[in-house]
Amino acid sequence: MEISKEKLEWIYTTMYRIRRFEETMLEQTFKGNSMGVTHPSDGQEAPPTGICAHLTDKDWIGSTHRGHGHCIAKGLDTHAMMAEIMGRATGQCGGKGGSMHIADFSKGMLGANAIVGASIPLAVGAALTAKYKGIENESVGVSFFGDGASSQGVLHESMNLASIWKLPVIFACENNGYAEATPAWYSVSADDIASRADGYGMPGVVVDGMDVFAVYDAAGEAVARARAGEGPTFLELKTYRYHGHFHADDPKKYRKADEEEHYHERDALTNFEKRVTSQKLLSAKKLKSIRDSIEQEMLDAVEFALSSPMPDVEALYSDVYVNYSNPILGLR
Amino acid sequence: MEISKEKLEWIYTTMYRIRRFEETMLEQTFKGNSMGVTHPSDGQEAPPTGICAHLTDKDWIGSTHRGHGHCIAKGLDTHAMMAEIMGRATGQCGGKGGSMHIADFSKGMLGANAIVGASIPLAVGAALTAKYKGIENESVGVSFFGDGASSQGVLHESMNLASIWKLPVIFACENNGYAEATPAWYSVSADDIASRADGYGMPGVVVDGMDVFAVYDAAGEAVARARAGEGPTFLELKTYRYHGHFHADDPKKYRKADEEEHYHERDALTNFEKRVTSQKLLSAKKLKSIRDSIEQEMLDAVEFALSSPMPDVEALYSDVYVNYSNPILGLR
Amino acid sequence: MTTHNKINPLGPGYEGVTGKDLRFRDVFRDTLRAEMNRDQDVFLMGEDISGGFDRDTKEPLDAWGGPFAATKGLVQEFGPERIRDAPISEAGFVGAAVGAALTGLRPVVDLMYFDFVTVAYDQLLSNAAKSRYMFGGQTRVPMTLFARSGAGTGHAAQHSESFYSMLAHIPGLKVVVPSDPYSVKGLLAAAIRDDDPVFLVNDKKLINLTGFVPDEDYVIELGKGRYMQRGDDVTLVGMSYTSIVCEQAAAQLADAGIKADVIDMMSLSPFDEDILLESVQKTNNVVIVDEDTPRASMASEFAAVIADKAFDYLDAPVKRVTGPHSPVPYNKGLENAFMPQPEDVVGTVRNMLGRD
Amino acid sequence: MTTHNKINPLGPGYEGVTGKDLRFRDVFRDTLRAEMNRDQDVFLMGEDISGGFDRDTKEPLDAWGGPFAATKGLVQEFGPERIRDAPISEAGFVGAAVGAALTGLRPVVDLMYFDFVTVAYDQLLSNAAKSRYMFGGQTRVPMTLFARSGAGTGHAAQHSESFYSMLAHIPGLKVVVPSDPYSVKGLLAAAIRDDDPVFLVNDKKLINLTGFVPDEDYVIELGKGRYMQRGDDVTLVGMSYTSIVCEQAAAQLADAGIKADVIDMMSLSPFDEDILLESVQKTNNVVIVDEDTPRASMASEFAAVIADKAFDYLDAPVKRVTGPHSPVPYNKGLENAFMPQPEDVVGTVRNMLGRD
Ligand SMILES: Cc1ncc(C[n+]2csc(CCOP(=O)(O)OP(=O)(O)O)c2C)c(N)n1
Ligand SMILES: Cc1ncc(C[n+]2csc(CCOP(=O)(O)OP(=O)(O)O)c2C)c(N)n1
Ligand SMILES: [Mg+2]
Ligand SMILES: [Mg+2]
Repeated sequence: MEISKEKLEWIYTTMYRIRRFEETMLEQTFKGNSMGVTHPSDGQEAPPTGICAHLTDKDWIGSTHRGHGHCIAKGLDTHAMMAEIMGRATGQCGGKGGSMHIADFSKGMLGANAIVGASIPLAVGAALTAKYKGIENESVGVSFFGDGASSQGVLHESMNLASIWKLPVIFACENNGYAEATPAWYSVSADDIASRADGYGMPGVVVDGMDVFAVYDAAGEAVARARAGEGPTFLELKTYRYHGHFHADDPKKYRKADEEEHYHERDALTNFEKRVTSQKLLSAKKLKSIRDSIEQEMLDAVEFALSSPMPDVEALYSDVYVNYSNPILGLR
Repeated sequence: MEISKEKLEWIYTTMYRIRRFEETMLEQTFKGNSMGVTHPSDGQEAPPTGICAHLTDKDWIGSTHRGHGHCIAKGLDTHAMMAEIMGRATGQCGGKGGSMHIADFSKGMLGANAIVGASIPLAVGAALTAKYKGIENESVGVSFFGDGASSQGVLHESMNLASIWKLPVIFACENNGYAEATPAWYSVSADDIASRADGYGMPGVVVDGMDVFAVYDAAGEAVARARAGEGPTFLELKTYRYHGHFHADDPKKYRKADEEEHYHERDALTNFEKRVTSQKLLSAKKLKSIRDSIEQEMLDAVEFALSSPMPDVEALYSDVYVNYSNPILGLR
Repeated sequence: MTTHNKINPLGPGYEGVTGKDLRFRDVFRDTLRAEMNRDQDVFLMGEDISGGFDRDTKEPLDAWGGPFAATKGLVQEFGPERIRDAPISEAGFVGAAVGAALTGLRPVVDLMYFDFVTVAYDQLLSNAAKSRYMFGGQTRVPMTLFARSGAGTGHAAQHSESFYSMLAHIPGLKVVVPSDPYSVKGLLAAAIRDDDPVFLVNDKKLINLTGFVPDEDYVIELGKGRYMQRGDDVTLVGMSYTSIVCEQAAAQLADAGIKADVIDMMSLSPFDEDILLESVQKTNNVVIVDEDTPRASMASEFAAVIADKAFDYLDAPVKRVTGPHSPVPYNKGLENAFMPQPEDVVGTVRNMLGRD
Repeated sequence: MTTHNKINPLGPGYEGVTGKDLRFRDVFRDTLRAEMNRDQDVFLMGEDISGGFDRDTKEPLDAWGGPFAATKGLVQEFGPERIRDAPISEAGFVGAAVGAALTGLRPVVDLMYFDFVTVAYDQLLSNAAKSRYMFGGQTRVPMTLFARSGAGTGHAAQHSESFYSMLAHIPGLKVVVPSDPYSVKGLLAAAIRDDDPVFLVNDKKLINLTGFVPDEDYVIELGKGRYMQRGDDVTLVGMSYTSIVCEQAAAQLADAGIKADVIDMMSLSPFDEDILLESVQKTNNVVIVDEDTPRASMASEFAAVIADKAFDYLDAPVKRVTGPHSPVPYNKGLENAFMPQPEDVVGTVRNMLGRD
């Protein structure tokens, strides 16, 4: 698929932003500035980037506990994200959601979700809205989930629903080989998870999830299908998380060094850089200027978050309902 | 597959017993002698019969709201079944379960289950017990469920578990074309539900569920695989229910006459009779004597049930737990 | 057309309104129709609600009119996009409804039997109820779910539940329990128009009952109870079908000269604390009647609120009359014994007032 | 080795027993090990409980020691058949556990975070809890489930629930809530040996606490509470982590000259009515403390039982101190405000006794 220069710049900016956001966020977590558990997605930059490259704010994505990359690719503000992780009033959810619940409905981001598999039908619902309103051509639903989540029944229900109703959905399975410490070869009864798509009457495509160009191409077809009213597609993106399952997890306990090396050699950013510079699509200077601006953005984001106020205690009692006639306060 | 004469007699006895039990039970329901809703399975005699022909009391089956046929094929006593449907103390569950909850643990029957799909993992659990105890060769689990149930996520979870753990399970999907009034072509996103087995690393076989010989052969292979420790098999048995979804449902409202005729022409009993008499495997006289004895059995079962006492009101409070230190009685 | 002259059951403002005696099931369906006409974003989803499809034309057949005929005729009127028939995938389609609600529609989900909510429990609790809060108030989940609860029809353990207390426990979810044709019209309309997720629990025993329904369009404010009748001696608190049980008990008590306030809670979350306290402050005696099993139930909740906030007015222990701590049995005799009967309520009141 | 000399928290019979101060998490694991050694039919199932597998040898790695290190070392001892690692399919493997329990094994399921029980809710409620009853007593379901509940660790709305009241509501299921190393040993052993399905809810805030544990093998009878300390002025009722909150409150109250009975319920279904009534009959004042959200909660249940059966002994309204009717927020300050604090209990007691 042809990619414009602007798009290439956007792709690099987005992947680099994800990479550096995760590294920065981890640093902050280790400094004790995050208020809870964080699940870094560095290494997995290509899938959200290559897919969201085809989306606008009117398209919707559902996400997971490992959701920062999806948020960034969907255009969320890293300042508000960092502030959310630090539990600040200026955070994306006012400090009430945290790392596992970042959402921005104005950007078509239905929220990170900490129940594995639970966000999958939400994207189907968003696609249902699009079909209902006759705007499939401008609003598709993308559900991001992992290899581990593929064992949840709700995925299969969602695939069946999307297929019989011909909804504009992309099932984007980021297979990073592990669910916590459990390898996919243990928990998944198929060589390729994408092979299950067949039984649900939709195309299933195995994609090199370390190569953003491959992801871009496969997603482009899937999104085009969806926009054309041809129904759902299943993409399995073979990828790898560079860090542990969560900030304090040491993946060396359950992954081998040669495997880690194998994926690092195929690093999505490095290989993108090589390709665009060797093919003279973007200059090394341009890439550097993108990196520089992101470095500054990260410094600013941390600064913004750290200097932001904590929410007032009253926030505890708001937003449970739009309106409710009983007090929400606990019995004290 | 070779079938012994005794087995042929058993098959005919079983299929005829199912047929006549359902017809008798419906009659009694219309007379007001059943205490609740009943879901007849006549027309679908071949699947339970052809499968259970390979099983013993040490094998386990899970069943559904349409469970009478499974019960009978697994050797349950029709007197106790009829008494259960009439809510009597002598019923299989003492009158507390009714048509949708007939069980007999001494016969390897894990119970009919009225939550669609919910009994599927129970059969997986029974197979887990067999594997745990190293008795797969004599104890397999069979899960019966319908085309409608195939849309429940728990089926897919169960298939995945059975496959990765290589459990001795047979997934027996009785596709009778409808879930209530909803046709399978509307709700199932695959031409053959069995095609989904592929994605779970197990054989998926489409079987003519009106032909007990075809079922017998396919089930024989599946059971042999399970007993040999080779793991699960998925059987899709294309069949048809002659009556409505439940006793008071008129299927003519949503099924066409030509379709009903098509299946009646392929009636499992009539064709069995033709085949065994023309091939001189069983005599017409033998078949008649089987039918006669079943007719008598049905008269006796109704008589037994109708003359059985109702449970004492104390039964309301027993069997909630094996032991419990608070009163079960309501607050009155 | 009749004119309603009992004041209380319809609440203030309904003196002398015109209306008709209608069946609960018809009112339910007519209200769905009215709300779908009112708002193009309202659509219905559930199993068998378009009742099969013609094999050749693919047209919906409406063979059953949906579970309990709740949607009879609607698919012809609104088409299969707005009366969306779903496979047996409760978690999947409740989740899809949440997604649709988050993106601009107002889904109404028919879950058929109340018992099936357990299959979709996570989508309801973790997504529908929490999205607004955990995302810091940036979104809303305007969806309605309904399903049929209750024993009494021989459906046994897995089709007879009344565990609405578990739903009322969930922060972020609202729960309403109509008890007659009047209340189902007002509560269903209010639920569909509400911007929060609302679960309407509908006892099967109500479906064929007839009652007075005003002609006009109206909603019943979520969280409000009502008096079914007034009396000074004891407060009987009912919800869903037990409001009728309370009325029957009150009639029997009246014969013995005992006058009861009968309260129909109508909403369980939010619920009407004021009406409970007002009545108990007057009668000084209260019996709460609930078909749900007793432990950590709404009966417990109302008892706890009264024991806290009306403590000084109580002349006698707060009593609950509930189903036993057991599943629902099949046999009719046992099933009748499972459900709170008017006689149980009468016995409890007589004991309480020392009038044996 | 130390000798325990506080009488009450261990209950009668534990005066002067020998034991050690141990961490909750270690006691938990040691009890699992002991029960697996005791009975070959006991096995464990859950996500990540064998902690990954070597790519080449396929041997379990025990990288994490299971969620919260509850099973650390067990897979080496018992092998992957008895420490069975499960995919993320809670409904599937809870259902499989029910099937295994129905056919002769005694499964123990680690559900990791308590919140995930909603995904398996139907298997728990419709199968595990109902099988014995609906099949007329012909079978039993000897299974145990456990999971970590509670706020306080920054896990936010979907990993911090304490809704054990919903489980206690379910007839056929038993629910226990240990509050220290002593009680988790006795309750976990009792749960695994019990012939009914038992859910053990384990507040995360307990996991790293240390406390006295007798050396000997013992079980705590399901349905029994205990006094953590005695006092005549007020009864504080705790469960799970709030038993510790009650003890802390009691210490503050003691400074003000107010003496509290502190009850740790330990079991929620069945539960110890006698201990509640005995204490309230003596103190005439009661505050129930619960981190679960308030509506139709166990706090409501205990209040209702007391308002019914100890009504004549009460000097003041029955008070509950609970979490708000809201999901759990992420921000630490908000999260702390969500959880009942000793100060909240102290304030309530002071108000109640008119000692501001
Ligand atoms: C229903 C549910 N079960 C278990 C968990 C605990 N958990 C959180 S992440 C995770 C692994 C998810 O693996 P995968 O889907 O592959 O995503 P990845 O972490 O690799 O991105 C598990 C088991 C959960 N959050 N929700
Ligand atoms: C979880 C759940 N959803 C819905 C129902 C209502 N219901 C009972 S039977 C049935 C249709 C089942 O269809 P299928 O699995 O094909 O079995 P069949 O009735 O054809 O034997 C439905 C929807 C139910 N009992 N449980
Ligand atoms: Mg993964
Ligand atoms: Mg069917």
